[in-house]
Amino acid sequence: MTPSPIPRLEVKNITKRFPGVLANDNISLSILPGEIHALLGENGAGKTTLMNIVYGLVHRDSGEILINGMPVNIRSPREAIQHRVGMVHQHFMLVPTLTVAENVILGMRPFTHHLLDMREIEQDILKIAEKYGLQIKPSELISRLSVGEQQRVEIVKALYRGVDLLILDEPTAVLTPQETTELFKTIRSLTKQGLSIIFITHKLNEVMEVADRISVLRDGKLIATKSVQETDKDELAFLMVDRCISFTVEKPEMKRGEPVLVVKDLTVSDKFRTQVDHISFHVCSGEILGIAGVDGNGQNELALSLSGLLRPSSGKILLNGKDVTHESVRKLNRVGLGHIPADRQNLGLVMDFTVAENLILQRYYCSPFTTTLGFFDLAQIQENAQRLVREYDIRTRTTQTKLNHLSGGNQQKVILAREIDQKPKLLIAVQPTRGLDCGATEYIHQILVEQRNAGAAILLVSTELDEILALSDRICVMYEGKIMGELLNTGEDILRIGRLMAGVTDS
Amino acid sequence: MSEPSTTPAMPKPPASRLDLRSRSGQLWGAVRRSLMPLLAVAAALLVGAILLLIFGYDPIQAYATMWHGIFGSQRNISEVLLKATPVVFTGVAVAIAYSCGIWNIGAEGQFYLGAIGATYVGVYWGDLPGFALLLLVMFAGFIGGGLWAVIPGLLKTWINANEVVVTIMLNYIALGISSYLVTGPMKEASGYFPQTDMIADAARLPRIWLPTRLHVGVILAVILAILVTILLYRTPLGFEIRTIGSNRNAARFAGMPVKRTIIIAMLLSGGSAGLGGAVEIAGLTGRLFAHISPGYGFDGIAVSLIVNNNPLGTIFSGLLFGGLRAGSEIMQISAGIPSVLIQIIQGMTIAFVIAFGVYNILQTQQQKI
Amino acid sequence: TPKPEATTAPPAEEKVFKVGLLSPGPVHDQGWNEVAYNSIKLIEKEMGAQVSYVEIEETPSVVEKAFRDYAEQGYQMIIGHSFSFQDAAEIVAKDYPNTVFLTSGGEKVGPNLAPVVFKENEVAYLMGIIGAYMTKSGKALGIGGEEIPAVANPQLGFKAGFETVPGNECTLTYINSWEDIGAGKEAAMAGIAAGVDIVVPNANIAGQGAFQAAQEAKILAFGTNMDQSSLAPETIIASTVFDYPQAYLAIAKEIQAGTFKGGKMIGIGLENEQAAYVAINPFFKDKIPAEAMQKFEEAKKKILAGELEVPGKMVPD
Amino acid sequence: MELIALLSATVRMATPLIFVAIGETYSERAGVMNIGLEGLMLIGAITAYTAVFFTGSLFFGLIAAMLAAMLFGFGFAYLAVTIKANQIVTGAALNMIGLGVSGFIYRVVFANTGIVSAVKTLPAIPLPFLSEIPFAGPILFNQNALVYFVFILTPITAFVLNKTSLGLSIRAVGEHPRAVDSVGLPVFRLRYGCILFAAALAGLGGAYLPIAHANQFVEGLTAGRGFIALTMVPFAGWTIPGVFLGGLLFGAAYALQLRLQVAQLAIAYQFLQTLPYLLTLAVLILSRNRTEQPKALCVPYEAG
Ligand SMILES: Nc1ncnc2c1ncn2[C@@H]1O[C@H](COP(=O)(O)OP(=O)(O)OP(=O)(O)O)[C@@H](O)[C@H]1O
Ligand SMILES: Nc1ncnc2c1ncn2[C@@H]1O[C@H](COP(=O)(O)OP(=O)(O)OP(=O)(O)O)[C@@H](O)[C@H]1O
Ligand SMILES: [Mg+2]
Ligand SMILES: [Mg+2]
Repeated sequence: MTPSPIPRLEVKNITKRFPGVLANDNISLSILPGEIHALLGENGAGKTTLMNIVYGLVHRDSGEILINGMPVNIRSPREAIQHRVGMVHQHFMLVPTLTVAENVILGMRPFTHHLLDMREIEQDILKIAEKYGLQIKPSELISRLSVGEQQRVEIVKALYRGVDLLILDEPTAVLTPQETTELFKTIRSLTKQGLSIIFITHKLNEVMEVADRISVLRDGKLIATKSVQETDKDELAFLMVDRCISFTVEKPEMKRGEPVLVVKDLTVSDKFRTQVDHISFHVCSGEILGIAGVDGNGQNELALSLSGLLRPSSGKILLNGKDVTHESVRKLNRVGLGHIPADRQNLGLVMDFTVAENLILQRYYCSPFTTTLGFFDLAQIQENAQRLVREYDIRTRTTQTKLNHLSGGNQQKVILAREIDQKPKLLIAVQPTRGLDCGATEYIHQILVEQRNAGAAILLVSTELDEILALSDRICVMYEGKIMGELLNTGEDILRIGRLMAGVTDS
Repeated sequence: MSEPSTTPAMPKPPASRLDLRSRSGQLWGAVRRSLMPLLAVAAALLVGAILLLIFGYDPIQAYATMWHGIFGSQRNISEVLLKATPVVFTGVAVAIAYSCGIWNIGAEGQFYLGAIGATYVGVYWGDLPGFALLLLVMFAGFIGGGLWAVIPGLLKTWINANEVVVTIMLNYIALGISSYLVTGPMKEASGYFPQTDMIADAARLPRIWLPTRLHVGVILAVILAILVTILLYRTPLGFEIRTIGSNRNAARFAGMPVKRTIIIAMLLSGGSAGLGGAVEIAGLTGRLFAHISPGYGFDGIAVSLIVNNNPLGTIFSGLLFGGLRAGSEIMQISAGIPSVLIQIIQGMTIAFVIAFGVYNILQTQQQKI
Repeated sequence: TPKPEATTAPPAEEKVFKVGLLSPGPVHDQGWNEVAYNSIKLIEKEMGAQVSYVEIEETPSVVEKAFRDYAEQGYQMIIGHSFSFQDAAEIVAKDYPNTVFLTSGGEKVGPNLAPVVFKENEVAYLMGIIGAYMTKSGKALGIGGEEIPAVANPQLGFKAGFETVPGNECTLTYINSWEDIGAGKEAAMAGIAAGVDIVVPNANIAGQGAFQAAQEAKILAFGTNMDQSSLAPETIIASTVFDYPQAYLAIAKEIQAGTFKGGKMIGIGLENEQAAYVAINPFFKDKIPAEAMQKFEEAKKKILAGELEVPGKMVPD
Repeated sequence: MELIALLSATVRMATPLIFVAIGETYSERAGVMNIGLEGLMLIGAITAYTAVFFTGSLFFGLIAAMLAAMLFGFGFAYLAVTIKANQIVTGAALNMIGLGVSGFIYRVVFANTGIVSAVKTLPAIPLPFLSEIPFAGPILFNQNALVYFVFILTPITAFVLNKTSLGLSIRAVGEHPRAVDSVGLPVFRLRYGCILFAAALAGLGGAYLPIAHANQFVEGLTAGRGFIALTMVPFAGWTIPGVFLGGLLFGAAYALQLRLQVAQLAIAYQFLQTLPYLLTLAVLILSRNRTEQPKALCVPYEAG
């Protein structure tokens, strides 16, 4: 054995406790120079916490951090940056009211120097972005970008700073397959120059494709560190959740019923552009219609307008044969529309409400939650919460825990439990498994299929081609607000779908 | 584990036991939360004592006087309660609006409009039969203050006009209206003084602790705080208000009538402050003057925020304010301490209370931004 | 019936004459409240009395407690320094027959309750006559803090006196504050820009802003409530003086001697030359036209004889 | 002439408001609302008055006013930023303390010793040539140094906020402090800095009253100007040019209502007095500016 080189990063016996949760339990780990080290684990396993500790955003209770063999005491991101550690965060650290360029250079220049010559800075940023094949518009406001675009900005932001160790916390969760491929190219070229990468993901395919070594966390403990050659997907999944995971979804033959949702010539536009452009389609009961497409092509606006949150500028929406184009959110909900929104923290949940409160967010005024006298029946609310927590395996300390103490995956499960428990006739699911671990993903896929089998109509919007192919009965591909093509899912048209997603028509 | 291995299992004790534990935790938290303000007051008094010493006053005598002024007799206790009453009304007003995500800096103006409405009914409709008149006086106070607060509510929902600006401007306008009325159309019949006539006797709130002048308004304040707590935490409307206050987008997503709820919340908020104004008129002064409030609306902001906008808590912070104010007067009268020095001590008390209190609350709920 | 409460002063102290003051604003405001403060200070000096004051927000509801706090501690004389304190004084006075309650302004009376009211309008009328002959533009401006009797009544008097010369015009502005010197100054400057050459501020210290403006613009001014000449010696022609300290000292002596009789308004006017008069600034003694002084004296006689009724009357005959 | 008098009154009334509002804009952009501006102004006013009274130096008076206000601003910052106390209550306490401290100093040093007197004031400095420009000259170029300073300060502070990396950091820290923290910028220091800057300007705005506008101190002479300045900030959509115009608008309305009172219209004077507030409301309603407040305004930052 050759003497192993000095690790770029070494953490020793890191422990971190949050009120009621042991997020990191005596974790020791080392990252070598030039290595791509994947960090795996269920939602809430403690990955983000560990990385936040390394980056100085969270303070450890005990343990040690060494960088290039030297013990360091990182108490703030400033110190992490000084040690050439960079991090792309799971939840974006971007200021929505500033432009891309302003976000990228934030904190880069000393206060005293440099009036900001934005044009020059934007040129610089474009150069870096192009070098790594990342498409961004430096002068655009962050608030006008899709999540995918924002993710790219985060990566550019880290690269622009120059780093030896780059932490990527679920960077691919919101990237398209093409973008992911690009990102991997970028990562590899970076490691060639000696850069180390820590890469957090829930997608085992990606791990097998790009990682050198893999560490698995479970319930805050380090379970194992393996090199990619000595392991496989099944073993990793087993290490993560302590049970077997099936990667394919059991899907019985479709029993298609009446059309539940009919969309005719729907257009949605704002001052700046037309996001949904004369779209027509329908979804029948007992069917999953997948809407594929690269993020930012109008899928979000489509979903929002279908659920009454965005006013269509023209066209018709029929639900169960009735015109509901201008119905209120409440009315739509009452006639059987469920919606799992893409932006869960901002739309779907009230982060400083409890789990129990979030679970009645739509039905709070109905029996049994509200009695005939007009007061809440706390026992019923509590019982409802306990039942859903149990049925949907929401990992929370109590039903009275506030949502912002839950991990991302469990937050998603709260929405899912709430929406599905209302037995919707039409379920709009936008990116339902974004950021979820493979166990939870499997679980949500199962539930979506169960709903379909039970006769619900499901509109699945996803940028994950795998997900679309695994679940959909029919597939529509959206590009720049239009539906480029529609096909039955035989599982064999991947190339054609890819072409449509890129805006290339069949002819 | 007994569950089949295909469904993910999580070892956990029965939820009810967990909840129970958390409830006792909450109780302990509540105890600590109420202890901290006491500690804070003690700390402020200590610093105040040093100040008093520096400027040549005897702190022991000063505080003994203050203690006496607050607890020394039936009447002193009743006066503390009386001083607490209006700020509980305005504190509840601030708390309701805050729950709905709106900064109501306008409780002062709403208090005035409530006082005006109550006086109008009490003076000009004085012939109505007894209890009906009293009810109508209170109702007029509620509506006066409520409608005044609906203005910022409407501007907020229609054109998203910043409520801080609107409510502060409306305070000044309310003062102008009050001054106009007592020097003009509602000036007393004899025409001498800038004040209205006395409201009818039947419109006065009954006294509840003779011989003191404590009136039933203090009970109304407590009832209001309790009702609003129930409203906010036990009813669908309260749930809507709180959801909008926490995340307006989520409220829309959940199909809540956002605009309507904001307006209702403002009506209730301003109504509470206006009721305070009506109680002040019907319970104490009996008529309207140009300056009917020494800043109760502004005190209400602190009263509400000190207890984290918990309507029930305003009873306690209201008492703190009442005690401070009553103590302030008696310290001037009996110990000759100038009001400005007492003001410094009061300001510091609030600063200490908030510093201690919030520190404690943050320990229990670390919030991510 | 109210029970006397536990806190009675020890017997030794009962011989001390105690005077309390309820001041509706800071006692060092160089105006209304300071006058009251000077009153109790004078009583302290002249009679060796024990005096105390409390500054309370100008809100009637809190006044009753302060009255009671003093009465409870055996104070023999309590001054409530605002007309708006009279309701509370009336209530409390009934419970403490051995204490005399006085309000500065007001109309409510009782055996141990009386308002002290200066006939401000009459004195201001005389000052208005002087102004009528000193103005060149024929325009004067009153600047009031707020519309209360102590501002509105003398203003009416001044206006009547000023307008005895045909063509003269006197207007009134309110600045809604007793402290805002800047506003007082701006109000005066607004008048000056409109051609006013005499300003009469009646707004406590905020009025000093008006004197400052008058000085800067080299126009004239009148002082109110006390001799303010020293504030702008070459600008202030004269001031109305209402000597509350002397008035309250006299009352205090009566109370101590046991000769005080309540039951009526204590009106103080020109007949009491020491207490209510126009103080002419020596600098202007020679500059006031003789005709003005002649009219001044004539009017004074008529008022004293009851032949001339000045607007803004507060005290019934 | 009338119009010139009106406009120069406007500038005089607006100057302290603009100072205070510029500072508060920085503070709120950094995520901290300080409703204690009134208290800070009073501290500035009494300090300037005392310093000028005893040293006779106006310059020293202004510096002292800023330093004293910053001292109290530091206390506010400690509570609001470090201790994470609720900003609104802390500001309310600051108002009480400011009123108390200024009144106490005034009584101990002046009223009780009987040495109350007028102090010297900032002289008007006519700028050569410029002040002779017809119409605009006397309004803009025959004012005291603080008025000129406000005209200089407005573009400078606007520039710093919008075009420099310091300004960028300030704007970011009020929107998303965690993002600012994550790029290694000192969130607390940025907030402290902005609060202290705002306090200094509030001190200056307060000092303007006794040594530039009038020549006296009195308890409570700010008469609510701190609150008006506070409303100017959201009114202006958190922009510097906005608060400048807002201050002028308010000053103009105030100066106008005084003139309307003198003109003896058949309208109750109380309605004229509310003109500045009504006008502010009207402009707020009619203007298209619906800027959202900084996201993290009033939210204390909790480092991991
Ligand atoms: N600020 C906090 N306060 C309290 N608990 C926290 C906090 N941050 C994280 N936790 C808890 O710590 C545990 C680990 O969370 P962490 O975010 O590290 O998980 P993760 O592995 O990144 O999960 P995911 O895959 O969902 O992102 C979770 O139980 C979470 O609820
Ligand atoms: N994020 C926000 N910030 C500020 N104001 C908002 C925000 N979101 C909504 N509003 C205001 O609240 C209003 C609520 O909008 P919306 O039209 O969805 O209400 P609604 O739920 O349909 O109520 P209704 O059914 O009574 O019309 C908006 O018009 C806007 O004025
Ligand atoms: Mg994570
Ligand atoms: Mg609607």
